Amino acid sequence: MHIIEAGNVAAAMGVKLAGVQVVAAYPITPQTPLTEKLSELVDSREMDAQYIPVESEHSALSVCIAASSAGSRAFTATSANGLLYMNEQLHWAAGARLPIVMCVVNRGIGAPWTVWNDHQDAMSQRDTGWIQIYCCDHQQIIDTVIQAFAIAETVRAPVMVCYDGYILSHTYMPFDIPEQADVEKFLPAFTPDWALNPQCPANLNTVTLPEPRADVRGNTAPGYMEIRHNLHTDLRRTIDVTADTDAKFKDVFGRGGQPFIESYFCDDAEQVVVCMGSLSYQMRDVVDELRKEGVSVGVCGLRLYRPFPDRAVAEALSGRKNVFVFEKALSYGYEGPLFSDIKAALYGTENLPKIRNFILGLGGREIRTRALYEAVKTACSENQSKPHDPDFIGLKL
Amino acid sequence: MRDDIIEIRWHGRGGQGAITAAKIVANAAFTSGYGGVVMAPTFGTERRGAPVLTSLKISKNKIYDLSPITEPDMVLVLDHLLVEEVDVAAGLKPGGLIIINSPRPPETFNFPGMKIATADVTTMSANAGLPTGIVNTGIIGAFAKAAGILDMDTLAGAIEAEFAGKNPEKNAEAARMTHAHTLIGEA
Amino acid sequence: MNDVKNPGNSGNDSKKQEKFACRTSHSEPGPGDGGRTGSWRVLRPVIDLDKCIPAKRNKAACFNCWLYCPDGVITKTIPPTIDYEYCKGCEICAEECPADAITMVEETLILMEEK
Amino acid sequence: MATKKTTILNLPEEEYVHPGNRACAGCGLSIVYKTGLKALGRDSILVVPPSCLTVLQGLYPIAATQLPCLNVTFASTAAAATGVLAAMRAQKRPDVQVAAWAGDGGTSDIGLQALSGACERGEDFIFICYDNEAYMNTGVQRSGTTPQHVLTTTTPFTGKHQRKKDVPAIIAAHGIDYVATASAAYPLDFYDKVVKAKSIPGPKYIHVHTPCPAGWGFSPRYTVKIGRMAVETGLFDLYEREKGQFRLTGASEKMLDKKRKPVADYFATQNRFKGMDAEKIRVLQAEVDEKWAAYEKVAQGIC
Repeated sequence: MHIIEAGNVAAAMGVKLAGVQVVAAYPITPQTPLTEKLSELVDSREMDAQYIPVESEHSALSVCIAASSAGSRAFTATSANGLLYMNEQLHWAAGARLPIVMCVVNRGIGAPWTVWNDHQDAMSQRDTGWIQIYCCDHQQIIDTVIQAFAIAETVRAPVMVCYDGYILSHTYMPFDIPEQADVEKFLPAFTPDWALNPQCPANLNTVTLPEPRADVRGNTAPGYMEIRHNLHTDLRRTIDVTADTDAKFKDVFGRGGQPFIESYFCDDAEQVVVCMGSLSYQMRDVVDELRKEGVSVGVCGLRLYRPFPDRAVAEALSGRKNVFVFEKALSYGYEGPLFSDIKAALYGTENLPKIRNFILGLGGREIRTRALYEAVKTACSENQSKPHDPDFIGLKL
Repeated sequence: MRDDIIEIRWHGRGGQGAITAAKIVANAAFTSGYGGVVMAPTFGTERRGAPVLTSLKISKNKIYDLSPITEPDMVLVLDHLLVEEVDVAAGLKPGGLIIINSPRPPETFNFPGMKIATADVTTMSANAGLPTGIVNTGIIGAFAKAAGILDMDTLAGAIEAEFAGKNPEKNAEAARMTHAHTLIGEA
Repeated sequence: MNDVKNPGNSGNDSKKQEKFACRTSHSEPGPGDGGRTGSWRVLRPVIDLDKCIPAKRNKAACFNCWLYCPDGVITKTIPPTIDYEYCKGCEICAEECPADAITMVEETLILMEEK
Repeated sequence: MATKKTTILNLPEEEYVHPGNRACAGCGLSIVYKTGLKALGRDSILVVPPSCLTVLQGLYPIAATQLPCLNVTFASTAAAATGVLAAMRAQKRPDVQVAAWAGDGGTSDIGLQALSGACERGEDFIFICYDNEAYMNTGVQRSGTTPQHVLTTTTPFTGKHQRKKDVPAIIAAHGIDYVATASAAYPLDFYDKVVKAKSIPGPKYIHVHTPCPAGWGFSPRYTVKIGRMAVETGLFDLYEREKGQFRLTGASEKMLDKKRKPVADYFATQNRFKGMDAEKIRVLQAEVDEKWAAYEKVAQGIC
């Protein structure tokens, strides 16, 4: 059934359909309407879940960590400084291998305060061991929330479902709500392989030595470094799991097919623009316009940011004449974080493209399609590589 | 950048229900075959009574550009006093339509090169039995008449669906009464 | 428009996934996590059964040593016994015994006697 | 109260903590922990932030505790307990007892916000704070509950200038139904309080005084003796606040009719009080006397 609602409502409907048992959240703009919708669903008993109105984001994720450790499907959501306040718990959730799902409604970070969108919040948390998937519209939000639990529970790692604050969270557009029965077919009930249980006592996440150590039966248990290596290798394998999950989702719901990169007019494109989130859809209008003018350009919308689908990225970009990476985040003192990843993925490939980095939309700076058009058109005609020092779009110095 | 998108800007005051009105029109557009519908309130803090904007874009095709409207095809003004306070015609395309809730006839407004429509939504809505000051459903009748994109019956259905359990008939009636009493000026 | 391939990273994209292993870091209960902590001891508590109240009366009584032993190495039996494998030699039992039945003896003396 | 007091003879024999763990010899926490687990029983889940208990409980992959336990980050204890409770409700397992065990730093300092939140929400769990009056696990740094004038590694020469934070009073101000204090020197009193807490719905808070030989500077032999002296001098009092009703319990209740020992005697037993002088002792003695004068009025019904 199609409805027209805000992106935050799409996320909440996904959470309800996924059969989440424990929700804990703390309000923060622009995530708040999602929190309100979930409390409304629980309070009206449309959703059979425990809703915990915690006193901080740190506690929100703590509740999810504990609930997940005790074998329940858990969800939280936040934005910006709320996500940063969770930082310690982000690492903890991933280290404890808990399949928690969190919506990150992307917003710029203070100081100074901003409530508007960019990607600095989630991208600055890329090394926490969480899987990060970015959404371009409401259909992707609801679908990705459901898929996120399937991925998380397969690989035993938490997932952030990221979508642009206001631009998606507060904008209304039509989307299809999947049938509950279909969701249950796609996502079976959560059966953890280990959960806190008095019948089978264990002490979770205790101090772990640098070296492996024998357990009570004399078998060797991993040391800290092996545990970290396991997390890494499992996240590398998550790239394939994401593709499998997408394929399975497409079988049931008929949507999907491009789990890592959503491409638009790329097959013959000499120039490819890379971006994430709603920007990659907005860029499609630019591509249409430039194609009309005979410019050979396409757009790659990156959906999976961590683990980084480097092979898919390299395949999509090597051999192009120009690659332009547009992003709403900065690794201060260097460049856009996505730009670094793209360059690293291309290392060692043949036919290296010329490459440029564009920073835009920080703290909600309006991104006009006309300005994108001008930037891409100019970059195509300049046809030069600028592997260092990003350009800023819309900067008013 | 695309010419297949009809852009409608709504001017109201915080708490007046402009978002709900835009959402009703969005729903009616979607059921009428406009597959691309995007409605975006002003991003950021909203305070009751202060002037607010809502953007509605409709198209037969999927809409990818979610940025706010700068060059609307038409604007709706829920409170004619806003005309003194806000440049409601800002960016309006030449020959664009301005629909105003006002007891005054269109010719009393001075927007050179624009098409003006007015309706006394406040009175019509009260006559339909709605509490004083509720104009966000009535104005949809004026939109139906003046814009001519969506028919009144589809819009009335969307109103009733939105207000299920909360006076759906009176709200739809306010729109129908306003529809019958909308004045359209010469362009 | 779905023109860019989305290859996985395993190199064999279509192959069925091997199941992921359980990665929860769980410790199972067992004695001696800290090793044979009896070796921490400098003085060994020795119970004089002629003074020990439950031993003397041959019935359940007193058991202060059992109650206060931080390491749970004294039994609530008649007479109480001490697990020297793990007793850390804190002396609380000796201090809290109302009958002064527990004396602390130099481990080195005991070792010499045993030799 | 009509509830029958537990005696040594009927205190359950079964131990839930394995020997050979890493606690220091003469650890006050160890006495409290093994007794508390007897009271909680098998059908419990524990939540523990970093503290000496983390070390006592063992290093991966061996656990000294025979109950399921979730180790959590320092600031998150009460929120994590909330999460376990939520999961138990979701899984229709309401009989599982959830208990958090945190040190004084993890309770009075970094853990206070989450604890306050859980108390305000009315979470049905027991929070046990074992108070060894400094950050012992990191090597004796001052905490919110370190008493005034105590020498720690972060108050090395002139001692802590501020008073001990009254955490039970802060928690009681949330209006929860059960707040109690206890001491490692009186394990049976503590046992009965945990058992009572299990029967009361909502949040329960028990604050236990646990002498620490290494951190306080005394021989391990005297852990119980020093804990007892803290009570007998009237410095640390055993009480319960049940549905807002305050009453002294056990040894502290008996102190109402007895002459209290001078606080100076207690200070003399521990190196951490080396910074005391006659004037400081006089002021602290006066404070204790004043506090007890108020207790006596309450006991006599004069409020």
